[in-house]
Amino acid sequence: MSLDQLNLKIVFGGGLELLFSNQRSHNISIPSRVNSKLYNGETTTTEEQNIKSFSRRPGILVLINDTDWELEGEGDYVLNDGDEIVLISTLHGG
Amino acid sequence: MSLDQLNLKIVFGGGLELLFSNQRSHNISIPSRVNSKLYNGETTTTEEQNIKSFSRRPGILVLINDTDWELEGEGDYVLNDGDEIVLISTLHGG
Amino acid sequence: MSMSIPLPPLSLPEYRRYGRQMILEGFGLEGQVKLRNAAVVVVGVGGLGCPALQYLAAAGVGKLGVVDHDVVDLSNLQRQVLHTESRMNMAKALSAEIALREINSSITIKPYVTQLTSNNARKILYEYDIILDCTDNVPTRYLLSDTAVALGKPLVSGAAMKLDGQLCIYNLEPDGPCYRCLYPRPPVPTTVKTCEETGVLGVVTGTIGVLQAVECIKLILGLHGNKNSLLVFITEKLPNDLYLCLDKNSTLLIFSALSFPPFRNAKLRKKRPNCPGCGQDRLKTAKIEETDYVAFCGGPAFDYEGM
Amino acid sequence: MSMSIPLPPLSLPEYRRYGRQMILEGFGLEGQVKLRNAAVVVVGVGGLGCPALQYLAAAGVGKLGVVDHDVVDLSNLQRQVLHTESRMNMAKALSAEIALREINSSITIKPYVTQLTSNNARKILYEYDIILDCTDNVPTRYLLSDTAVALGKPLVSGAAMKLDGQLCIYNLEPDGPCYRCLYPRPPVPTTVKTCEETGVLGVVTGTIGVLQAVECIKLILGLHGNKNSLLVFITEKLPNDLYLCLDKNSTLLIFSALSFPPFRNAKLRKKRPNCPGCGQDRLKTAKIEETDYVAFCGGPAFDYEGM
Ligand SMILES: [Zn+2]
Ligand SMILES: [Zn+2]
Repeated sequence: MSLDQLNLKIVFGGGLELLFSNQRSHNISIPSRVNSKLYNGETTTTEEQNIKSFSRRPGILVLINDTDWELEGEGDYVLNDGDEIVLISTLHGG
Repeated sequence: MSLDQLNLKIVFGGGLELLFSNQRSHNISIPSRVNSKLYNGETTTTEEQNIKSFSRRPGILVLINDTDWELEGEGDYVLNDGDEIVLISTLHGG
Repeated sequence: MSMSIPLPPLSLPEYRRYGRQMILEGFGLEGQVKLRNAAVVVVGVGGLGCPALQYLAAAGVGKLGVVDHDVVDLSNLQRQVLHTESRMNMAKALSAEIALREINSSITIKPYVTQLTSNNARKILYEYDIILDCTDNVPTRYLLSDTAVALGKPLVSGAAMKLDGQLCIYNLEPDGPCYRCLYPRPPVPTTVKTCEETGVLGVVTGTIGVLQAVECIKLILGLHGNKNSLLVFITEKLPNDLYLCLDKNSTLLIFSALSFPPFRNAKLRKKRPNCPGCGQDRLKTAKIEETDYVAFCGGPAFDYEGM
Repeated sequence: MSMSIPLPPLSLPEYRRYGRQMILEGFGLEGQVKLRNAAVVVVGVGGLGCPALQYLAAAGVGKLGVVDHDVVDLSNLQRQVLHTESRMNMAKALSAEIALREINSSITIKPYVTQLTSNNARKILYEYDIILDCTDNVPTRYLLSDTAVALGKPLVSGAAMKLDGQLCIYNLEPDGPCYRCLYPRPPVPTTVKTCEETGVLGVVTGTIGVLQAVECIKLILGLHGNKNSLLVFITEKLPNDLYLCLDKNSTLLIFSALSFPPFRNAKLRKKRPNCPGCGQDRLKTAKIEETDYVAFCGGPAFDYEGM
């Protein structure tokens, strides 16, 4: 783990994983800056772009370390090394 | 959190909690020494005594951070601050 | 469910039938009477509703409403365990009624062979204490949430698809979110798939349906943060996990049959003050009745084939 | 469950009945044929066995063995959802047979109205691929583990008491532990309580029983680490969670209805090389038949009132 990289785990669920070759769990590294936020203004990775795009879709929940990101300040949340970000689509079936 | 204390969480389950006023979860602090082990030779707290006594009873599993303590070296495991130790009795009913 | 009514004694057969749960610490006669006095309505008698109803009836919930307009089809039997081969083409609500009476003839079962709509939702749901959302489509989920808020009742909502399941209690006192707090806008219709299109494993709906019954029974017994009931249970020495419930956020249980670990709990936001469902300016009942939930969710393509 | 047999086509009604699961990615005709060719025996038709059997029958497992010597009692109906008021005093194995045939008349159901003993265990269990331990007493749990090891079959073991449940697969290839690896010595008899003494909530046995069916179906479909089956599923693009199963330790699922979070997964040790159950010097079949499991567990006080 280098100090200028943030290692994150991105998990897709509730059907979203279908858009990622059916792979639920992705480990990524992004360049760390002072106060890296979930949206840091400039898009550096495909994954970050995905989070941005999906979090604005209706019917999608974003969880940061198993907590609704609305409790964490949404886009203002400052990322920590090792954070797990889950994007999950609400299910409607029964 | 002081540096010379280890904070541990002890959880009892599967019926063992009945022996502790039906309280499943206990937060305790024990004096930290270099290489504190689960069994450190001298008994310092009631909780430590309980772990010792229960772990030797048949039908009891000891989990350290959700891992069977046999995988962690049993009594040789070196305790870390924040560890969670679960003592759970196997259930037989259905 | 009121605490002030003196407890009527149970009959001897009731003591025998419910003995295994009545001897649980903190349950006792009082817990059984709470179940007997409780009225629960289950909307949708498909993959989720069947196991939920089965366990609520077995436990002795006194009155069960059963809402479904659909009939039993051969393709349902893979997961809808209350229905049988000989009851194919019978209304699901009536098929369920027969099955539940065989398990427990001492409770009241009220079938509604009708589709829940914005016009009948309040009339059907008002006489129940707890609502179980066991449906399979987006418009009904919004309708159930709005009506649960209007009636001030908790909504135990389950959902399943393929190998995944989700479980959440909406509108839980004092500040739990409603469905609209989480999902202010409905999903784009083209992204919504039904279980008929994508498939679902029966054990997945079974797991979530039984867990809906778990949560419903906890609500009836007062193990979800109701202070009055909580005090009762403390005196009877239930495990201290109870205390944790008091100021807990609402949670979403996520089950994925093949993942490790298969269960995940997420902490959810509290009510949104400006939520159109449960905030200050919330929909009045009249508004609910004026709402076309199908159109709100983007069109008529909605298939209520009871899961 | 062999991979080399050419797949016979399903009948049209079977396609209709199982369509919702057959369209799942990686399931298909091959998955359904695996279920149809599988033989599963459920020992104990009580609180755990009932929901497990229900979902295995609904999913189309081709042959189900149902072992229980007990009869249906009123006190069972609070959680044993296959039995009915009209079938009280009937043998549970026969009551279950009736209920399962109503759900799915196209599968083979083989009831055994007998207590599993060290003398008949091998004879009864050898013709099945997977064994479900849905019993309620310590001696039968040791007997089932030793017999599963002798026959080389996985044992999906559930247990429940009060508000707690546990689920574990023993003797899972290649190096999963057996029951004796975890519990070399039986508990002191005075510390063993039955569900009759301590009580149990029906939804807790229901949750664990359904999850036993989940694990059983995963085993049949080859989602638990069998390399040959795994390859098949990779080509059919099942989620990558599968890969995680390959070198995973055995796990114990712990469910506590009132705890938060209610589910906990613990990683377990591998087989013990010197385990008297599954190690080098393990019990031979002859030894199992000579063993008095009741005495081994400390005495005759054992009540097989099928949970
Ligand atoms: Zn709201
Ligand atoms: Zn062993």
